[in-house]
Amino acid sequence: MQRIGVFVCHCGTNIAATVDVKAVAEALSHEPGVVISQDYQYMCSESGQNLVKDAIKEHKLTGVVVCSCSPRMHENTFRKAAASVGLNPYLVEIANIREQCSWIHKDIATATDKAVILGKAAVAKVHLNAPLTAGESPVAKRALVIGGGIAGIQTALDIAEAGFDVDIVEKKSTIGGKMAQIDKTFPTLDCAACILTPKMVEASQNEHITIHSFSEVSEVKGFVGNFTVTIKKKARYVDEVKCTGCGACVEKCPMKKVPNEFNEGLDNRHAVYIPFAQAVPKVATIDPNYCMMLKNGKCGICSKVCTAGAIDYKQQDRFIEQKYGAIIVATGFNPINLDKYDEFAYNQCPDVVTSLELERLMNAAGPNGGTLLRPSDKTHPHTIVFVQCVGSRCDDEKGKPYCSKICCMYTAKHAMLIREKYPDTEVYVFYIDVRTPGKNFDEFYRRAVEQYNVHYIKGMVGKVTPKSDGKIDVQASDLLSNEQLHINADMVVLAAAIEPDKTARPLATMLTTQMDTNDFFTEAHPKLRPVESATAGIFLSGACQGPKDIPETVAQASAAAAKAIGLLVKNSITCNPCVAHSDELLCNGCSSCEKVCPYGAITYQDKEFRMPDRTTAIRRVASVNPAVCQGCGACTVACPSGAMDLNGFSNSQIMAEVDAICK
Amino acid sequence: MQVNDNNFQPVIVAFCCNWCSYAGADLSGTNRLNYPTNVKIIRVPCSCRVNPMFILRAFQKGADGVIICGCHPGDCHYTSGNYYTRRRITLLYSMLDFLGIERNRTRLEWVSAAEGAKFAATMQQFTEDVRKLGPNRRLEDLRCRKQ
Amino acid sequence: MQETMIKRAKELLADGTVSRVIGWKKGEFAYDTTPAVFETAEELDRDFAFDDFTAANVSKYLVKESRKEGKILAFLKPCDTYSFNQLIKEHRVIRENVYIIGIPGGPKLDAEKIKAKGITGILGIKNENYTLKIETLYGTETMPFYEAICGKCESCKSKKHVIYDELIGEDGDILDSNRFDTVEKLENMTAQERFDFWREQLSKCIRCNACRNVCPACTCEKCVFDNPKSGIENKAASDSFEENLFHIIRAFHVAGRCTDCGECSRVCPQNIPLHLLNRKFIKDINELYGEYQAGADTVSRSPITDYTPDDCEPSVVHERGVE
Amino acid sequence: MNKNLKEQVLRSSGVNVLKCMRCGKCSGTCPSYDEMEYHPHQFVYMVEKGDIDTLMNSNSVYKCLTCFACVERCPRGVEPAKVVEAVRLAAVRQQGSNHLSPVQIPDMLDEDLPQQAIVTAFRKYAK
Repeated sequence: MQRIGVFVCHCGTNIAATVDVKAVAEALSHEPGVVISQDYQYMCSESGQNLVKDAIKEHKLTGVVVCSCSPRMHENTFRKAAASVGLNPYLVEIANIREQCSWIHKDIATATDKAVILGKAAVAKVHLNAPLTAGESPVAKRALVIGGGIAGIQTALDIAEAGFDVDIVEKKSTIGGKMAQIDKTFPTLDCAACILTPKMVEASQNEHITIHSFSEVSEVKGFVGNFTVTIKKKARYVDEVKCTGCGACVEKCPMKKVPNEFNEGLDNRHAVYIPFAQAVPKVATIDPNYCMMLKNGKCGICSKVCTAGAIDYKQQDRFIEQKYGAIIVATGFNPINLDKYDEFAYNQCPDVVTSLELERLMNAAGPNGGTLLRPSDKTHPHTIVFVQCVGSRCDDEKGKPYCSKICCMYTAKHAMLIREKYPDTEVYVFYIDVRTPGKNFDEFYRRAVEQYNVHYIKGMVGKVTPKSDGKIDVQASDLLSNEQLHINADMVVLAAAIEPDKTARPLATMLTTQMDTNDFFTEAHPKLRPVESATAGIFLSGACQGPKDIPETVAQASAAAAKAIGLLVKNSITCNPCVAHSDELLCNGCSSCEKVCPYGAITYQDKEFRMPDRTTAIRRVASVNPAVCQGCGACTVACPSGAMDLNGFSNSQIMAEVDAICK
Repeated sequence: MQVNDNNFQPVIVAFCCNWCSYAGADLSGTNRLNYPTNVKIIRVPCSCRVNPMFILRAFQKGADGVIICGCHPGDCHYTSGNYYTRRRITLLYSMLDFLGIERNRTRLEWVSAAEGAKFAATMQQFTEDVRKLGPNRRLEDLRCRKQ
Repeated sequence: MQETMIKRAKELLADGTVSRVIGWKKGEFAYDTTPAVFETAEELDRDFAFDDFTAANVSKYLVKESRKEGKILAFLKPCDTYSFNQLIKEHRVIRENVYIIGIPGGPKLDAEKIKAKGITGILGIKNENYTLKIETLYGTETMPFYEAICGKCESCKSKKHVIYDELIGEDGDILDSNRFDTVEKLENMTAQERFDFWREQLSKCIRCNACRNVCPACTCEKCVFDNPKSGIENKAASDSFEENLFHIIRAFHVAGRCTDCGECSRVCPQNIPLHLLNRKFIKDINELYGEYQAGADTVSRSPITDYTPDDCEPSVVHERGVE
Repeated sequence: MNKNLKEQVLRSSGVNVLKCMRCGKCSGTCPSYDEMEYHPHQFVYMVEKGDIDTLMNSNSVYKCLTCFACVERCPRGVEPAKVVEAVRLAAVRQQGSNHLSPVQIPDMLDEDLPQQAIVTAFRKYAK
């Protein structure tokens, strides 16, 4: 006979204000098998848990139902409490009467009715719960970091520091990411390269870190502790081991008209290239779209000048397979495409640039050697207009609904650097709001206004019109003085919204992690588990999770590393016991289940059975590997005979819930 | 049979996958987005766990509408579960339609963990659709009819 | 034909290739030829029959027979070979233990259709140039051959054998069949009309389980309807819901596996057009996920255990036909 | 604040003024800006406050060209031009005293009158 305890939580007033908790406890006390039904102010508190524990001991409970918040919040809390007094944790069920009842309903009578029904469903289910024991599966002591920007580098360094092997997969030919393109960093105005490149070198020299540059993740199989990842090393037509990075090939390459993506297309590079002087690995890459040798077999100069013999026109994409215990996603961001913003004339006028392009224009290693010149005629700009929130905080399909977070600060930085270097330049910043939460951030912005006399104007630019004299007419409203302005500018800088890298979406599919509608990775909990994805063993580092500046990115990168290390130090992890199992007596061996299993957890054996007519027969039957099964239940429906069932969500349990709800 | 009975309170069973839609339902709770009390949620690990048997069982026992919610195609926590759901449920719904069961009594909806508002709106709409249809008579078990 | 088959069967028994033969034997009446297993030449000579009434599909018997000692010879009509292939795919028969001789298919006759003409006391039936000469206790009657053929043969999908070890007679082709016409007609009715149609049909069901027992796809070790743990165990329908439930689940369980052999409707004592439910699934699968013929081969994946990322949504149901 | 008038403007414009984030891009883009006493962003804001009488009595209502640049460029999809139009309509509707009755109209038509003007006249003066 079942002895079930029901515990109804008030959650302060979160539940009790809309659900008559006493009535719920009273109603559930009459359900079959229920021997005790209580309510309490905070069930998840220590004294609340003690109430549950004491009841389990005192009434020798065989099942527990807690009517409280979502099982995603506290299922584990109550399972642990039950386990601590000897009740199998899987004999605990949660009825979600907060998120799915008290918080969405207003009428006490109907909300209480619903809470009672939800409670009854949980009681009906717990009647059929079976004690489950979790198995264990080993952890591969190696981590994979996807993305080699500052986030990926920091995560890899921290994991390597703890003594674990880490692989970095970077799709570009060098690690460094966006930070390598940036000139100075806010709010300290120190040089980005000076703080980034030592970290890049450190990563390349660390014995625990392997860098796969010019590579992509092409397949991910397995699960936490036991991922098998296929990495595609794209053909760069240069032998990475032999290449010394001397640059002779680059110097001699006759194909010089290739847009230089590292400088945001503001100048050209050669068909064979090393993106920048401090690239890691410092290895040349041949661009097959432009290399004449690869396109039509005529040239071959680089191969002749390479004393190391590193050029290999016949190189093919290579695939390597590796096992990992943890995967950290650090795929970063990109500025959005501004083609649709006709009003800002980005496509019509070379002197209208994005902020990232301005970084390159001002960078000592950039196209102008650090002197700020207009891209169109290489003259000094005397009036520069910055436009904020281009594509950020937009409610239409052109832009992004979120605040890109970093623009206010980098624009203040740009404005300040320009006023510092070229005091004769007038700088206007059109803003909607200036958002500067962060240590020393508002002080930084105030310095731009007070010390550098940057003209901050509240209002948005409505139209940018390039004029025949080379100047640019910027038409904007000044909301505070209530007038419309026309500024005769030399350059316009657009603070383009940032968006997650395009490779993130297919990657999320491969990793079976979730993304929000903007393609940012979703964290397991927005407050309490910000660097983990909901998929066990997958961690999030940097701007792939949401817009972030460098200090935040580095902080999150280290946090993700800490979480990954926490996983890697374990020799084995406890498996989810809610896995499928096959009733061999019912199994037909038809292979339907095997076909739908995403993890390859099902195999078949020929087994000898004693049949009801006392003969023996050899039958093909399915068996599930509990360490590989993740418990989705696809097989249970594919099985025609009902031989497959799922622990914790069995056919009979779900039907009992259905019955209780429909009754 | 009174079809336009405004006092009719349909029984709606919602199967929600643990990773996306159940979390989406929680989010609509967190955001205090109201939807009718008629909707009662059953948590399943994945939408592909929903056996057509469960749907028929719900109708048998007195449900007036059954909705299944899962991760958006491509976002399944288990990679491919919702793709199987989509085929199975399409075929089942088509069969129910073939047998003359009202189309609006069944629904499959993709709701991500971020779509609390969509969850609430979907439930509101679905409840309204079922309310318009009136009590389930074509696929009910008379022995289970509430007095 | 019958003589050729018996002769060949005897040869194979004699040279030890097979130890048993599955075919058909004459029953009490001229029209109740039923599947049977023969072990000796004498049995073959005495009972083996192959005539216009051998419509029964013997594939399903091979689930058990192929697991017995020794090899068995099976005579398979084209439609039966699809069922057999499907059973190979599901590992339900052991291919190596079956020697298959492909024999020509129907059209086969349905005695019920003759009786429906008011012809009773049947003693013997002869097909003379597509006119049936029927000997009865009350004299000789005639009727056109095509008015008496099985429902399943009226919309034959294929005369081609998809698997065999040898053939007797010529192999045929896959036919352009009209088998979805009735399904389409129903689809174009209103929901109320469809509901009324199926209520009328399914309410006739007496739950004899003949459709399930004859179905070559229904080979579960234990059927969910017989399993008390399944939650839908049910021996007799006591409510309209259970009539519906049985037939929906039956059709759903064989969806993507049903070869459309038509046996379910052929054996139904209540003449419920059960094959229409199966054909609805087949038609949907063909239209939504691409042409698929279960049993056409032994390797392809059933559409219901497969997917593409661009599959249609269930809302497609709303876009088709009438509500 | 005139609540009914606000309701009427919101309903006839179909605009949700609460979506405005006060960036002023509408006014930044407006070609009639200098002609107007109240500018597009002020229209949105004042409608939100319910201060519609002020707008109705201002010439700004008739200075808007309905060029829809503000609608096109508003990052929040607020559609200020529709608000202006709705206020204009509210003003027109209040001039109840100079309505025409349909029977009066045929006499006033002459052959050179553009179609557009007839339609506009109906819209403006007919009840």
